[in-house]
Amino acid sequence: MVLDIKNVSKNFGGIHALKNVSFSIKQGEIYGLIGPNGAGKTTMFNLITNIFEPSSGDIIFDSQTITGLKSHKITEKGICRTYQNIRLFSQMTALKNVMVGGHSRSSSGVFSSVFRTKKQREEEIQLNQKAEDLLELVGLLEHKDTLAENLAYGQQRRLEIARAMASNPKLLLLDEPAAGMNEKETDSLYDLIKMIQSKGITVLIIEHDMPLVMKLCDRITVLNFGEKLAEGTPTEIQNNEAVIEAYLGKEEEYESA
Amino acid sequence: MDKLLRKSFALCAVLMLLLLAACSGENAGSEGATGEQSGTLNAKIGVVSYLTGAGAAYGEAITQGLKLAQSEINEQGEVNIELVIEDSAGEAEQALSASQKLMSDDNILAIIGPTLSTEFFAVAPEADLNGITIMGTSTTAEGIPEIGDYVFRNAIPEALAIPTAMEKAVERTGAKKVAMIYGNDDVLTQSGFETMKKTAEDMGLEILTIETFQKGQSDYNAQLTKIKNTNPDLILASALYNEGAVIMDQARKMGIEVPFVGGNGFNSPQVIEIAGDAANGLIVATPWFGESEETKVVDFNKKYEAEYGELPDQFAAQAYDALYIYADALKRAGEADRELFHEALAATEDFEGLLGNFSFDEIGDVVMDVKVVEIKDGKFVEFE
Amino acid sequence: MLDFINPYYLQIGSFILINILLAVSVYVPLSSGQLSLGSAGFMGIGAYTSALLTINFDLPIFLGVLAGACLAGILGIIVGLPSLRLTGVYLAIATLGLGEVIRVIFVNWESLTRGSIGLTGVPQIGRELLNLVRGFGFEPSMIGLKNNQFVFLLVFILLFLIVLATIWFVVRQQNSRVGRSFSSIQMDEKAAESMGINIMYFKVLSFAQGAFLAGLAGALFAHVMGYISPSDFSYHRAVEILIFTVFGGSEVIIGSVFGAIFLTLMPELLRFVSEYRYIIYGIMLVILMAVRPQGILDIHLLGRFKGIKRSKGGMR
Amino acid sequence: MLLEQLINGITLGSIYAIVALGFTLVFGVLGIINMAHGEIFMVGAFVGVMTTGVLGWPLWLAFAASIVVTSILGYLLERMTLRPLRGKKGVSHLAPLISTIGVSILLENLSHHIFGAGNKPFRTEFAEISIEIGQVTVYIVQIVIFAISIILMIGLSIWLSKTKAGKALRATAENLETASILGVDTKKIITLTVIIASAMGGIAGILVGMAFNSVSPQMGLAIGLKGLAIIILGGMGNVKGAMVGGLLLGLSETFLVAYGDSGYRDAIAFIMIILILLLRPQGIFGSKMAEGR
Repeated sequence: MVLDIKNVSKNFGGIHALKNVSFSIKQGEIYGLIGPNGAGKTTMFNLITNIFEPSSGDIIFDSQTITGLKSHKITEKGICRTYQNIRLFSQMTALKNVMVGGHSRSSSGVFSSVFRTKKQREEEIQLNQKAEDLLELVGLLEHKDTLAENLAYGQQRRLEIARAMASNPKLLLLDEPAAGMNEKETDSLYDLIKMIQSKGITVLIIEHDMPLVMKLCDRITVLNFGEKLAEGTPTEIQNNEAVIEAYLGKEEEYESA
Repeated sequence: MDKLLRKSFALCAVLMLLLLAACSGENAGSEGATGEQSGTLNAKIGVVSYLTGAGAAYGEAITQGLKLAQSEINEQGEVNIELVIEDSAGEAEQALSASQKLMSDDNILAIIGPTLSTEFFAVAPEADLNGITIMGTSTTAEGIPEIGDYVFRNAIPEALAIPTAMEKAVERTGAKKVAMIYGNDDVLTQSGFETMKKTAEDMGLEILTIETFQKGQSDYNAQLTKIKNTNPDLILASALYNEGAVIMDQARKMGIEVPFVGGNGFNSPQVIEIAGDAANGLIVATPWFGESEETKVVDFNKKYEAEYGELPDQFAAQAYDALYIYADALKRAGEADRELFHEALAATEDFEGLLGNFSFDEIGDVVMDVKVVEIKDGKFVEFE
Repeated sequence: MLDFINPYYLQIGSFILINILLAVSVYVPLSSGQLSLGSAGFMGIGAYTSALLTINFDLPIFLGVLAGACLAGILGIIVGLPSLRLTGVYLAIATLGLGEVIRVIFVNWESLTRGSIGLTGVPQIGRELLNLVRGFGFEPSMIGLKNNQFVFLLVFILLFLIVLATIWFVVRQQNSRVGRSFSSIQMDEKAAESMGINIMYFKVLSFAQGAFLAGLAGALFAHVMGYISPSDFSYHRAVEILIFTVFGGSEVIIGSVFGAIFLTLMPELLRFVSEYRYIIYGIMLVILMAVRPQGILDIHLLGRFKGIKRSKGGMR
Repeated sequence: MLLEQLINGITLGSIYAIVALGFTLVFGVLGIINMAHGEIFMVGAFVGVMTTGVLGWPLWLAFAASIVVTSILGYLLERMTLRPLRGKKGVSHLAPLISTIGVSILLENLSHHIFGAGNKPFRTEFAEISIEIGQVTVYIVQIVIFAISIILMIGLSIWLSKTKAGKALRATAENLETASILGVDTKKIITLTVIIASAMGGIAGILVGMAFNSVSPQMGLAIGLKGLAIIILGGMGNVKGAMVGGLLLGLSETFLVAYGDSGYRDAIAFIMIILILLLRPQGIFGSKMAEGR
């Protein structure tokens, strides 16, 4: 198991955002997290990366408890994420964004930076190379010197993935990567995620685009009102009574979202 | 990236040089006509004054006093003085730059100013080092003439004014217990306070309490309530007139009726303006008593008012006298030479000025009699 | 030619250089998104520390200056650590408060600081340097300079070298992993943290560097002026320093340099400006924020200046 | 002495509280610290001096004039310095802070030029009326100040919670976007907020003039900084907090002078905020975590 979520709950001032949720993700799989708005999906991401601490329960990564670890330490351990509402460093170039992503895999400090030690120079060259490789992977190499804020929407989403990849994650968390993408972009996103999987990286994805989720994911957990509704393969989920009920009548909302 | 930086830096350096060159331009035009011609002694005196900013009123009074003296002196014809006036904006750095500008002009014979003691402390050592005589006309803080040989003042130091006022006040009121209040974030009032405290101890007065206040404060009730409860015979207040007047007003409202003894900074007609009847009972020692009926004072008042449309205050009067003292020394020196001038000035003795009989002591501090005045029925009168 | 070495110009030049240091001391924390209004306080710590050490213990000036800057830096760490829980305006207000508290302490700790009377007779760098070279048998007249020309020239050159070294340091740092971390924190703190950046460390680092630089500038100020008093380190000073940076351009270091040079020279050159200086400052801040919040110089303008395509966030 | 000092402390504290209410209102709605609030207060005081002293107007008219002038200032502040920054892309949250610092410098120095640097007396008959309670002299002005501060606090609370405009204001404070979707005219509400806050500054200005008989261009900075300290102390955007914080600061300053060292009087405010920021960043009454806005 790469990630074990054990009986995790989260309260915000009396409101239960998550209630006793458990699931585990195996090495190398693409795992989906779906559910209506407000079901607690993004909260789950925030708990895993410890932007909030869970009210109860444990999160175990690589057989180590990471609950309560500082966010940046969690990144060092090998979990990196993207955001639902894109959080790039908007005034930096695409290349620099990705280089910042490589922060936890580099080490030069003030002294070596100012005096440009040999080690520092080599590290910079390596980091630069790695960033360019990743930009190429997501198809943005030609835009490497463009400021992030000047990129198109779909490009920004892909840049965010490249930035997260720069931290050499074992587990990549993607929060609605296909939101706002057209069909063609969604297709190339599918290819990208599959390619990431092929590099041995485990992926946990929140997504509202059901066809994409069903096509992409190996297994899925459905959340509803902070509780786990169902877990299983895409086929199992599609045929699950409770899930269908939760989604029925809300269909329209999803189409428009 | 470094290239960009280097270019930008070069650009800035060029910009700086250009601007500096521009400064030099304005200087080049003003060659001084130093030297003797047809019997008159020509000299350029540098003035550093507080002309812009919060305390610009002081600097204005000073330069007005100087200019009035200048025109009179030049009219008499024996010496011809040119004033080169620089602004310090009340800031030590600007005062230092301005005086540096004056000192590097070889035609400048001596300097008057700067206005504030804080500025003077920064400027005077530099002037002393360069062998240029400098005199403060409004710098009353402790330790000014001690800075060096070339440093003088004609402003009455608090060490001279305060004890005189205190002695007379105690003599008349028979006070034994005093309370003290002073502004502790201002160089003048703090140095005044130190003098007051020392004098009170020397005179064997019992100090009941010592209170402080800070600039910009408008509520003194807490301090005054405390003072009121100690029941003093006399309140020693080292405050500038601005705050001092408000303190008196609040004290009287509270029912504190004892007299106040203040330092030189407390001495201004503004006190009556601000505090009204509450100002009655303020005792200060001053070199300048504007209500005096002596002819020279009345004449000066008249001339000053005709020229500037307002009555002179002590700063104007002291500056006026200062230029006369300089002119007198210049006459005795016989030549606009920095060294000769310095010697002549140091030897000033029994000079009869607007403010009375004036001499320098061995370190360049003031020797003169001071008057003690009090506010009675809304007017400054001589203290009896 | 040697007349050009005029103490007046050199004096102004020295103040410009000190102001550049101060502007950079605001710029560095700002580059990681932290607005410090306490620079006057840190400046005061540097000035008083160095002045007191050199006056009372005859410490050589350069050790005093170093001690002053370090103490300010250490205070920066002490203040910076807890202040990290504060972001944005809270930090600004807390540092503003700190600056005021420091000034009040200078005023009240009379046995040490002589209160508002201030410290006179602070050893001056120029004169000490002159004595030093005289010790080697060198006289300024040997190269055709007057004593005070020589003194001011030395001070200017020394300050120039310090400023150059500082800028070199900041620029190098900026174009590295450390600098990237600063600017990523400035742009999006949460995202920066999830990229594995230790926010706490880098924020304290930039805050303390700012404090150190302000302390350094303060210590140098003391030894150039020869006299310091608490009123030199008031709220108005902090605002003035802030304006250097904000006016010149808060996104590029050269903006601080430009702001400090321009705004120090302006009142010297134009007397009427001096009269209305603060009114102009006030109007300028309002207009700048509305029209050009990044200040006069920014990366785009610099790029156009030099014909360099805006291909780099390098100066950021 | 204790009783007298208590009265002094409450008077001072009430004035602080009124100033802080202005700060807290603007912060509550806009999430902005209005650094120019102290100077608006100072202008209000000068309007009082000019109308009563120079023009000889009665006190109530002076109050009205001061409120009008400071309201206009508030409107201009919102229109010229705050609105251009709102919703503009790439403007950091520090921009309004710096911009209002600009306004504060401008107003302070403009007053220098217009009114001169010195203290101006504020003479009204009303300020002379006092009553004796035992040994203690109490001025009517002191009671009025306390009463006005309480009335303002209660009035503001009721207005915020009960009236339609108040509710719209709170909705705006909650979330600008949502409020505008719900049909609240946020522009109008924000302008109204800044105007009300400024007018309260004007009222405080006149009260200070009456109570202490001293008005100077520098008083804006001195009291403004205290007001700032108070809202951090009481909790940003919290009406009750501003009131309690103001009284607390007024009393502690007075008692420090009475029983301690008056030299550190100006430092208490800031020592207090530094402590509160470290121990309880949301302030005494605040509930939200101190997130940067």
